[in-house]
Amino acid sequence: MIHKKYENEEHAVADIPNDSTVLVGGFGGSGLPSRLITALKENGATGLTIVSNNIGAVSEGVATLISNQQVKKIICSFPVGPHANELIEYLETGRVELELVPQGTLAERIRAGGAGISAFYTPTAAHTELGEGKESRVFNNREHLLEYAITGDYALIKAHRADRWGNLVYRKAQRNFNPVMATAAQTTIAEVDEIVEVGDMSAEEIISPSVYVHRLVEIASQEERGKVQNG
Amino acid sequence: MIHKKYENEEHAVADIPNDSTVLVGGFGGSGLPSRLITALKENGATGLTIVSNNIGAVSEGVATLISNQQVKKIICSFPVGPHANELIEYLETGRVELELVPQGTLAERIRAGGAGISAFYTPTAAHTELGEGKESRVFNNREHLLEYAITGDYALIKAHRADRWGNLVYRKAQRNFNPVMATAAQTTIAEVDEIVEVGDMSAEEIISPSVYVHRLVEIASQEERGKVQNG
Amino acid sequence: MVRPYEELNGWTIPEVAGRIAAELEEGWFVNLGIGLPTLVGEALPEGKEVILHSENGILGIGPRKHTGETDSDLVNAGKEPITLLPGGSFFSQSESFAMIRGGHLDAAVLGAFQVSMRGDIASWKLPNASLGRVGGAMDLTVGSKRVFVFMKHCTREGTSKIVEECAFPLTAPRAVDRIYTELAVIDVTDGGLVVQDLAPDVEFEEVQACTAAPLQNRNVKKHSKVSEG
Amino acid sequence: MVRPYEELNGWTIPEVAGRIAAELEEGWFVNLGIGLPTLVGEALPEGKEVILHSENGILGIGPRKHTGETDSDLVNAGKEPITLLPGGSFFSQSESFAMIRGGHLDAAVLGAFQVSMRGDIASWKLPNASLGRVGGAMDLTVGSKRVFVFMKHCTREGTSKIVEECAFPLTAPRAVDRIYTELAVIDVTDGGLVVQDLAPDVEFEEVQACTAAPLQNRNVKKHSKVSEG
Repeated sequence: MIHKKYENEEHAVADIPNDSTVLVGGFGGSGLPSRLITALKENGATGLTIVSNNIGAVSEGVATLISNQQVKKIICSFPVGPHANELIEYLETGRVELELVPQGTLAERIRAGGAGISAFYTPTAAHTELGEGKESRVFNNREHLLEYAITGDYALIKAHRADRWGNLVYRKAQRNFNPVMATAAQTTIAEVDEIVEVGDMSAEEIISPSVYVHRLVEIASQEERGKVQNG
Repeated sequence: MIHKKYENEEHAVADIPNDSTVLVGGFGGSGLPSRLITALKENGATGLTIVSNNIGAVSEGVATLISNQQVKKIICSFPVGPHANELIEYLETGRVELELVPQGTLAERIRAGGAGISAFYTPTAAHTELGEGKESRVFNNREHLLEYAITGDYALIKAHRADRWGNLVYRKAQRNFNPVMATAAQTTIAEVDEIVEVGDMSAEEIISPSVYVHRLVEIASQEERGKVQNG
Repeated sequence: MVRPYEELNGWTIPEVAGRIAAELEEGWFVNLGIGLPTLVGEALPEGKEVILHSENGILGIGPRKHTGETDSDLVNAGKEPITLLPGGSFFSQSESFAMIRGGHLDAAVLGAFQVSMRGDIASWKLPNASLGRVGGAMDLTVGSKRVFVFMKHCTREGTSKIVEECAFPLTAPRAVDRIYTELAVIDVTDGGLVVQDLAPDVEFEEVQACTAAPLQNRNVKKHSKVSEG
Repeated sequence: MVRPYEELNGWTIPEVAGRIAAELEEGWFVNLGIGLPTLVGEALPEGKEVILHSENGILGIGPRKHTGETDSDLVNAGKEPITLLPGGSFFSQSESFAMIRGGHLDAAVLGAFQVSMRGDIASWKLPNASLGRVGGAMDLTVGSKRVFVFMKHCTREGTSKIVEECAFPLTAPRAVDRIYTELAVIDVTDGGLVVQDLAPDVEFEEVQACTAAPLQNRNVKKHSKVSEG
């Protein structure tokens, strides 16, 4: 029988080693796998390369890993927010490296990583500072940049509901980077509100098919357990 | 008010001119927009370039346009079936040109066309007859081919249900090439079983967002009308 | 007499937002950038079907929520709580930017630090800043069928944001179609910047005086208190 | 005495299908090609969770439907009516091949015209045919973590389908990991073709005699009526 559920988030991230590349979903606080991030902080792995769109928008986000000096490199589109102060300091002292990528190129590079496309040409960022030094080529009279796939050793994502096989559905705009990151990591770990029986989700409504999801952490059952222990 | 519904399939395809590139959805008979194809046959436009995965699998498919001598070029992955005899004859006499593309590359080229990606590198078909003459490049010690985006002047697709804005949902494996072709044409025309009120579809279950769909033809209402006329 | 920028009373910001909202056409799919452009959504006339797109994977966003319970999974690109209209849909970030880059949006209304006379736009990084925030700006400027900039005509210091050449890092070259400021509506054409409309009580010469690029006065429909009264 | 191909009684085709089904591991995501490989799906033990993928955008296909009402929107890559297991899902063709090419499938079981000693596979076009039918074969051979070929050992004319060099147009070079025929299970290794198992009552020399590429007899667990009885 297929079992992807882990007892808790600490177990689910326990094997993430130093120097891993970790894709972290979410757009601001929406769809942010905050328990998995906290567990990764407790795991303590260092030298991490983090791929995540917003850095610093919320306190429980990737900023916490930067503060904890676990991060070597950030790949993102929007590295500013109330909680990015340390990032700015670390960037200036060279403690953290930043690769700034336009949001659509970031999403597309991750998609390419998941889809077996090694590189692609996009018009975005041509003739800009972010295109400097990149290989370029003209298609349809328009300059394009060659952009390379991004893959992760791990993806930490957030979804609303899962089944035992690992199928996922999301709540509203919680989807954002989560489904695409799910496709692009060796090991995708999803933090979900609840795990339902296989067959309880409609085949038409599944957003991340089971093939992309390797580990599940259920928030509801832990809260349930917490209540029992506290009760 | 947004109105995308056309009275019938003949009106919906009436402006397709000679020498158009037309993307046609479906996988065999599943998700095949057979009424739109019939209407395109009656429209009579010639010199068409047809992009469609299966040619000849079913009688009401693209084969009918070939028989009717409307087709100049076929781009497909699987050009064989009980109804492809004329295609074979026309190919041999040079009346029709065939570009054979691996199915995944075909889907990805169409996706690229819809997504503003002008070209991409894929390992599929490297070192094969279908890769001959194509530009190639090594990524991760593996040869890749440069493949170009495909776009259409029109896409003829089939879906299960639409709303007035053009949002679409599909039935089961009817999806196949339909959602991706919807993204890649100047004008996407969807043949649907029924049109429901805006808001009747869940925002989470919509597969082709309204932005991709320009014209709708409803089968149910025509059958209803047919019944009234016949009754 | 040509008055300096700080003495000019142009349109109010809500008036500009309303003007843009009025010019977005029924059935258009439109992305509104963070900041001033967000106001355009609030200014859309009731019942006008302009479908708003948000980078984080939403089509059909409704008015921002001012009161009541907020939903952290229903926010716009600025992470502000919003509502979803009937007919709205959710999709992933890769689909959202496929939509943008693939040319499916009829217009993007964006803020900017600078716009050049050729339509170059600089909107993601201040010069010498250690960090830029590019977000979706480069994709939107490159992919949208029309790019409208909604910005104040000058900085707080009175420096023109419309320039001959952008001094700030570019978001995209030759991307902007039209500029909306509190003083004027200006089209970027092959022949240069053309003022299409002026705010009431503002003279063309006054707008030119506070604009660091040559303007043309073609097709100006002049408003004045007299003609309006 | 070395008997010719037509006199060899190897496994039956359902036996080979069962063998492959047994070797697919619990939890694997597997694509089954058109033709013989489809039989592997029917041979999966009840309750064993091997999740089957179909190119047209399905995960979790169940047994083919032999009776009752068919649904034209629920067909496999061979356009045969199928069923969907609880937990199954539908997706578009671009997603389906992103899954294949992206290396997410644990195995593909495919038919072939020829397989070479280096694992080259030819399966989409007969030599000098005016039309090939490539379908998803090239993507599957390039993208799947493991490629298993399920084919008859020789053609009807008795010509070996296992060869030193493929004479037919390639589907992909160096793609095949294991070959299942009615006579043997053969691994493609860096050191050449290695027979891992032989059908009962078939000698290694007999298999070699009807195979147009050198085989190695390493790790052969010999079956015979005697040892089985």
